[in-house]
Amino acid sequence: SSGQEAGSGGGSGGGSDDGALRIAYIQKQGDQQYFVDQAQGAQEAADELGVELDVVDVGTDANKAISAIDTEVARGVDGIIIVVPDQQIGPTVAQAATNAGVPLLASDDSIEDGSGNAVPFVGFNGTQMGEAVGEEAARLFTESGWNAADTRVISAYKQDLSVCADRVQGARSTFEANGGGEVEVIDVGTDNSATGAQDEAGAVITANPGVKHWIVWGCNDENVDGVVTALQNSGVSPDDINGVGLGAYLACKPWAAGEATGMRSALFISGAEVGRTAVEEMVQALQDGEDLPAETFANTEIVTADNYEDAGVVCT
Amino acid sequence: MTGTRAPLPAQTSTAAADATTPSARRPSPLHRVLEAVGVTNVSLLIALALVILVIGSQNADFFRGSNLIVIGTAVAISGLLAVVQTVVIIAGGLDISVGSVAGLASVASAMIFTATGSTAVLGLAGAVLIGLLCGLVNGAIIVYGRVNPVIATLATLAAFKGIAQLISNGRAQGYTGSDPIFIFLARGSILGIPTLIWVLLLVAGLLHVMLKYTDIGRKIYALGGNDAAARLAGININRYILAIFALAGMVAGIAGVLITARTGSGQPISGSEGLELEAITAAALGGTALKGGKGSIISTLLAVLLLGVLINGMTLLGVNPFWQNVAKGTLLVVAVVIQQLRSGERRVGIPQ
Amino acid sequence: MTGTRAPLPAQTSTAAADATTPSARRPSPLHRVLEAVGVTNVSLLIALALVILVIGSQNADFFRGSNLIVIGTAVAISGLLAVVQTVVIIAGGLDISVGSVAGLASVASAMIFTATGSTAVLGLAGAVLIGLLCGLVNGAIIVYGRVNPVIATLATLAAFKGIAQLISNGRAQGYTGSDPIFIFLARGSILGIPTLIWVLLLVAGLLHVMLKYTDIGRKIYALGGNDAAARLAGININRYILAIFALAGMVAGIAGVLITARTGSGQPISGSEGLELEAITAAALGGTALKGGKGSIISTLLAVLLLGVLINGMTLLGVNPFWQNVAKGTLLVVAVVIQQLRSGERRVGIPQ
Amino acid sequence: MTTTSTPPTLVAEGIGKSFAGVHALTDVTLEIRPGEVLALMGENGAGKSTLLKILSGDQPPDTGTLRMHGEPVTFSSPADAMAAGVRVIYQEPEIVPHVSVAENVYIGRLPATARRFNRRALRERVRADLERTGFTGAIDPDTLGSRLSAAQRQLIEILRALTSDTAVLAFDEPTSSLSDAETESLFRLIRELRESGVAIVYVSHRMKEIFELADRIAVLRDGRLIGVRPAAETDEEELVRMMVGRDLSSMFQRRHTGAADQPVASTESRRPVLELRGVTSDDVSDVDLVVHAGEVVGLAGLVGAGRSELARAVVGDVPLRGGQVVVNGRPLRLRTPGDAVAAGIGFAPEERKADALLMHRTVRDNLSLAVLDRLSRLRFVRTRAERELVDRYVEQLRVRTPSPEQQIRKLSGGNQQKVVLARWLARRPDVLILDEPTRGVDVGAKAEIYAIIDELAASGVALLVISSELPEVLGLSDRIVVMQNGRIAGELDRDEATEERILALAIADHAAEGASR
Ligand SMILES: Nc1ncnc2c1ncn2[C@@H]1O[C@H](COP(=O)(O)OP(=O)(O)OP(=O)(O)O)[C@@H](O)[C@H]1O
Ligand SMILES: Nc1ncnc2c1ncn2[C@@H]1O[C@H](COP(=O)(O)OP(=O)(O)OP(=O)(O)O)[C@@H](O)[C@H]1O
Ligand SMILES: [Mg+2]
Ligand SMILES: [Mg+2]
Repeated sequence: SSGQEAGSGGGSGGGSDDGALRIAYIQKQGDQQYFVDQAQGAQEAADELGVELDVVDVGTDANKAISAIDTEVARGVDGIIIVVPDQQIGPTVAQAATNAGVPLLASDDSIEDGSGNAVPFVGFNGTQMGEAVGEEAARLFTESGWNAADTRVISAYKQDLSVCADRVQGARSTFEANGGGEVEVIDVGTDNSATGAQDEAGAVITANPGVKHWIVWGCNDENVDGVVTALQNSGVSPDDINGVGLGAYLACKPWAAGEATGMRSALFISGAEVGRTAVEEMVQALQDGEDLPAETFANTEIVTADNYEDAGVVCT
Repeated sequence: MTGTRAPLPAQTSTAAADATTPSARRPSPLHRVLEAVGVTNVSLLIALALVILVIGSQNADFFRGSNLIVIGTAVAISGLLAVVQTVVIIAGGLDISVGSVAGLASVASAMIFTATGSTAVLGLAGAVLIGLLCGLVNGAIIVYGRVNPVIATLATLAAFKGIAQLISNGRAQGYTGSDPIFIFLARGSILGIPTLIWVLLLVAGLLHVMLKYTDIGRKIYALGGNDAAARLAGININRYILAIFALAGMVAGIAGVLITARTGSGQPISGSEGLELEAITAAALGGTALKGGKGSIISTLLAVLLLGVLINGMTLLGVNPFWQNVAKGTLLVVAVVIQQLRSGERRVGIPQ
Repeated sequence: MTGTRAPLPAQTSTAAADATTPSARRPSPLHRVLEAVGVTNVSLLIALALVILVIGSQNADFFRGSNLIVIGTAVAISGLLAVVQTVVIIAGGLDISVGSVAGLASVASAMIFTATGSTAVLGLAGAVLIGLLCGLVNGAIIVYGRVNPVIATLATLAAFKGIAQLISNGRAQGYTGSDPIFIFLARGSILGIPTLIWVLLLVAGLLHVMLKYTDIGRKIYALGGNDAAARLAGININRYILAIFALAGMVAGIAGVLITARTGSGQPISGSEGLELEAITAAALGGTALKGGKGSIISTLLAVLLLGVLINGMTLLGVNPFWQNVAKGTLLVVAVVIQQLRSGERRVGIPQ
Repeated sequence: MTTTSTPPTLVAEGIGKSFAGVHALTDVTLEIRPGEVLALMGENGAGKSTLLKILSGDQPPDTGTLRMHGEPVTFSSPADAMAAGVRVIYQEPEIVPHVSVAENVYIGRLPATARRFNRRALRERVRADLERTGFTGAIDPDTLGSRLSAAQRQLIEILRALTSDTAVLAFDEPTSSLSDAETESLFRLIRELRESGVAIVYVSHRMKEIFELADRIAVLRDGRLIGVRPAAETDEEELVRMMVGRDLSSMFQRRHTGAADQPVASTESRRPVLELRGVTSDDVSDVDLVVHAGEVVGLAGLVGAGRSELARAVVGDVPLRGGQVVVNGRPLRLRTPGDAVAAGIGFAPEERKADALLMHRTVRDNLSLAVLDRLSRLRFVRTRAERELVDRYVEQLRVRTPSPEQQIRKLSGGNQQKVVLARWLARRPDVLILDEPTRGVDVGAKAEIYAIIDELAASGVALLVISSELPEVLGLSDRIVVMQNGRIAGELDRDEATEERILALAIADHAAEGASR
């Protein structure tokens, strides 16, 4: 076949013969803590609702994501929830789901189908996460009363991951709009690990000897933690650092230990909650035959040393 | 020893002595089948059968035709790189840059496609040509720069990746998902078998024929087995090395096109990163000697299939990804250990 | 007749008669310095000097003491793995699992630390012990399972990673940032030099002494150069192979502890993934022959330093990471080409 | 010399060994006595090396036992055998490439105090060893293993043995690439060891050496011990009969008849095919040499005289620093050996394992390597033609292999050598350079190879044969060129050549040089 005709409904009937619903949760970066939490939340919801759940990790590989959809369709799942490794593959993903006649729900990163319509979405998209971080960074900056001239922002992220670029871009524009417009922002390319961020930040600190105050954000908690540690190691006092984490799972560690740290606050996005919500919505739509809600935003909040436990951050 | 030789003189008194000479001992039928199929292939088939049995008994969905096709398409891209890597390794080289080349070709195909007003053929040809060029660069660095293949292609792994990121600014490029040619590559089929699988089978078939039935293939084995011997036998080994790396680049270019077709956009990194390790794993699991001179396309294909079935099956059974890692590592070891037990080699030193 | 035999060619060294024989040519002083330092080291030093010159001329901050310390600490962990990888490669092996072992050790150190009521010493010892065990598993699979080292450690790369994820449930574990021992490892210093750098120098020094000045080291070179020769000379090569992989595991365990110390928590994946390629790159750039039998710790250290300076410098100069990839690849090739030009080898076949 | 009453040092009793269907040894019982040289003879593939590998603990026997000084022993590794005082010098020298000659000699037994390796002591010790053994000039202790010639590699194996303190010493064809001078030194050393009570096993295909050295001679055929004879009570003919199981004397009479006598070749026999004009490379200076159609030129010289190097320069494997190689009147542009092969030069190198064999490929693959293009149509190898060709040469050279599909590494050394030769015989080039063509080849096959060389010459091929075995050079060549120190020291016609004159040329200049110093 030319591949253009719509699927003959390879899995459209819903595969599970025993009547139980089966849902696939295709995740990117399944070895990151946020997504581990997400998988756990989703699994709990699935158990409570009595549906079967397949969690598939595709790392950062767009091609594997397509394979994973094929696999799940072939085994006849009733619904697919997907965190795409790259938003650009949205149309292809949407097409695959349509061909198979399986409802599709995007989680964490929103996607569009080939004609530009948004796929139903659960989560808190990257730009918005970044905006929350940028807003908090601007707040801390104003509060500290630092002079823009001797302050720098370090924005640490893996530059070839588009989701990272979206986040830091969101942070930057909000920060600048909220009073940080004068502060120079230094982009630092990392491998998204804490040690990698430490190493790269070391060089940046060297290149900026006159700077007194630092603001730090990044693609994830590892980045912010690494940069903050590098700053502290180079002799910058925690008081001169405003680090805003993203995820809170590493930020919480010095807080729990009562250590002084430049990690002022962090955006807590509850992966568990996103996972749970996504599964609940999908099950409901399947059982009631309704359409999936167009957009559901998960609960996210900025947490600090004082309130992270109440917000539900799990610190392992 | 030979049957035609005159009767032995007085020292050997009995004719029975001849019964023990090698030519006289007939190998058992089982042994002969084993010989013909090859120890490696037999053990891969055993491992494959075991895995299929275990998975199939847990979940009958595994055997559905649609799932078998899914496995085939899932392994097509890494399979392409694995078979061409097999050729490179047989020749005594190693190409670690294939993943980067595929990424570069993927981005390039989508960008050319977009720039030429959605002319898919140009996108395809451009990508394959770029792959070829990358391969030639690798070959030239190795042969004329005298850089060991591992380090040369580690270097170009970084460099080609950088170029892909630079031209794409690190972002996925274009949208090919509405072009009939790209759609045919990604989702089309001929005789019920997906195009992706046909591409893999075609490339693998050509490489297999080249290795087994042409003098080129025989010279590639010679080159990898003992390059001094190949050289002194009059083989122009530099030309062969260049050509083999160019070939690897070209196939990586094809893989890049398939990545674009499948994901609907040119991917600089995503979809191609880590493919080199997958390809090397499959080749090694297929019994390709990493020192060169030994290996077969069929065995590599079996290894690709085994890995694909394993991953598909574990997903199907809902095995947690962490356990999948452990299981994959264990199976790799088990599959090779089966091969080695059959070969009856002595347990001394570093194998191969 | 031999007693009275006239001296043979190599012995005669009269200037006139031997002007054409190579053994008689007197090396120039420059040549002799080159011999003593080694062609590889000289070319690495030249590359290092060039890189430093270029970077330093653009940004004088580069030369600040604090930056040198930044470079040193940045390369400490990958440097540890590179020097031990050098030993493994010299012995004719390859250990691709080191990154996973480091991750597992990192998680384990933090978990043991937490479980034993913040006893850092137990965390450290436990991590190193686990590294050692992982190394022994690798060695046993290779020697007794007869699995080629590349495939064996590719398998355990996956398996150890899975175990680290399983025991940690994929999450960063514990908090070691308030323990004096872990803080000393991460941020302490002796005589103004950071502990991290001391650890690297200590391990590298021990390995260097072992390789160059003990019979163990010489046997490792023999084993990697020609294992049949080593075995026939009565060396218990299995024991050596086991010991070397155990050593690699142990050092990877130390690297894991340092990752924990630097990040303040046990990291199952983050910070250790990809370290194996970095280690192999540095060893190969340092002229270690990937076929075994040749290499030196000093050269590897120089290569580690060169890579560290390059990355630090490019970040310092604000070079975009995409360009950094291209530059890194190019420099790798250039550095090796310099080595090869000096060696005057003929341009035929696959190098090394 | 020794009487049978001396209790044997080592006894091999009922030894049997087979490899996947090949019976390499069957029920072999041998006594190895102190102060005696026991020679071991047999055709290629008779099982000699296998027996030595069992004695050295490198391979376990399937059946039978070893007894050392009357006590049963089991050697599960070479280390065990060495500890018990048994040491074997292998047919294929195993050299560590990137370490010095000195370390190579003492590999496994490096001088060390508390593990500290003493480089200086090692060098001194090896210098002394070289002095004592008389090999000082042949090898420099600081050279790297990878830079050694075939003969030098063999000397290292020999030094390994001579420097160890053992009760049993076994040599597997130690002289196959040594020239007479080195061989003499070796024999002197072996005799000294014998005097001091060491039990020696000596494997060789060279009758002359056997009778010079051996006290008793054991003959193996098809893995069975055919008999043991005191050297004084037997002769070549009997040994050959024992080895091959029939009378081979006819073969020895098939001496070279001289191409000039052949009517077919005579008309064009003076046509120069290969001309070297002032050929100079790193180790060879200013060599002028002509080989005519139908002519066999022998190239003689001591170890390291530069013969192999010259051959490599002629085929473009080492760079020419000066001079020209001319084939059929056309000067060649040599960048790689491929150019030489294309111009009609064939070269069978001396070191089969390093330079010629694809160890993990079959006999067929190895044999047809140089003629693949001719066997192919549209690049597809015509398997039938290939099989016929391979079968023909396997039979003609009597390669002992269960089938052409056997991996070549499983063949005995001499049989591997035959395959290397067959590769080039099959190509039938205009010029054929053979470097030590009969290295490790048994008597019968040697005669066969000589016959083929004759036949090639008769058909107009120009042959340059490098050999360290003087009788071979004398028997085979129309003309003998002697090299020394990278230069041509002289040329002898077939009629005027004798062993003495060749040797005189090979070392004469040295004496002059030494005196002038
Ligand atoms: N590893 C092996 N696998 C299979 N067959 C083998 C192996 N090693 C030796 N053989 C076979 O055993 C027989 C005896 O071989 P061996 O090397 O002992 O002969 P040899 O007497 O030393 O001959 P040569 O004079 O040619 O060195 C041969 O037929 C050989 O092919
Ligand atoms: N690969 C090499 N690298 C450097 N020097 C070499 C190499 N091979 C040989 N030589 C040296 O070149 C010189 C000529 O050696 P060559 O092998 O040509 O001598 P030969 O006459 O063939 O003697 P034989 O082969 O019996 O040793 C010797 O001094 C030898 O040490
Ligand atoms: Mg032998
Ligand atoms: Mg020679």
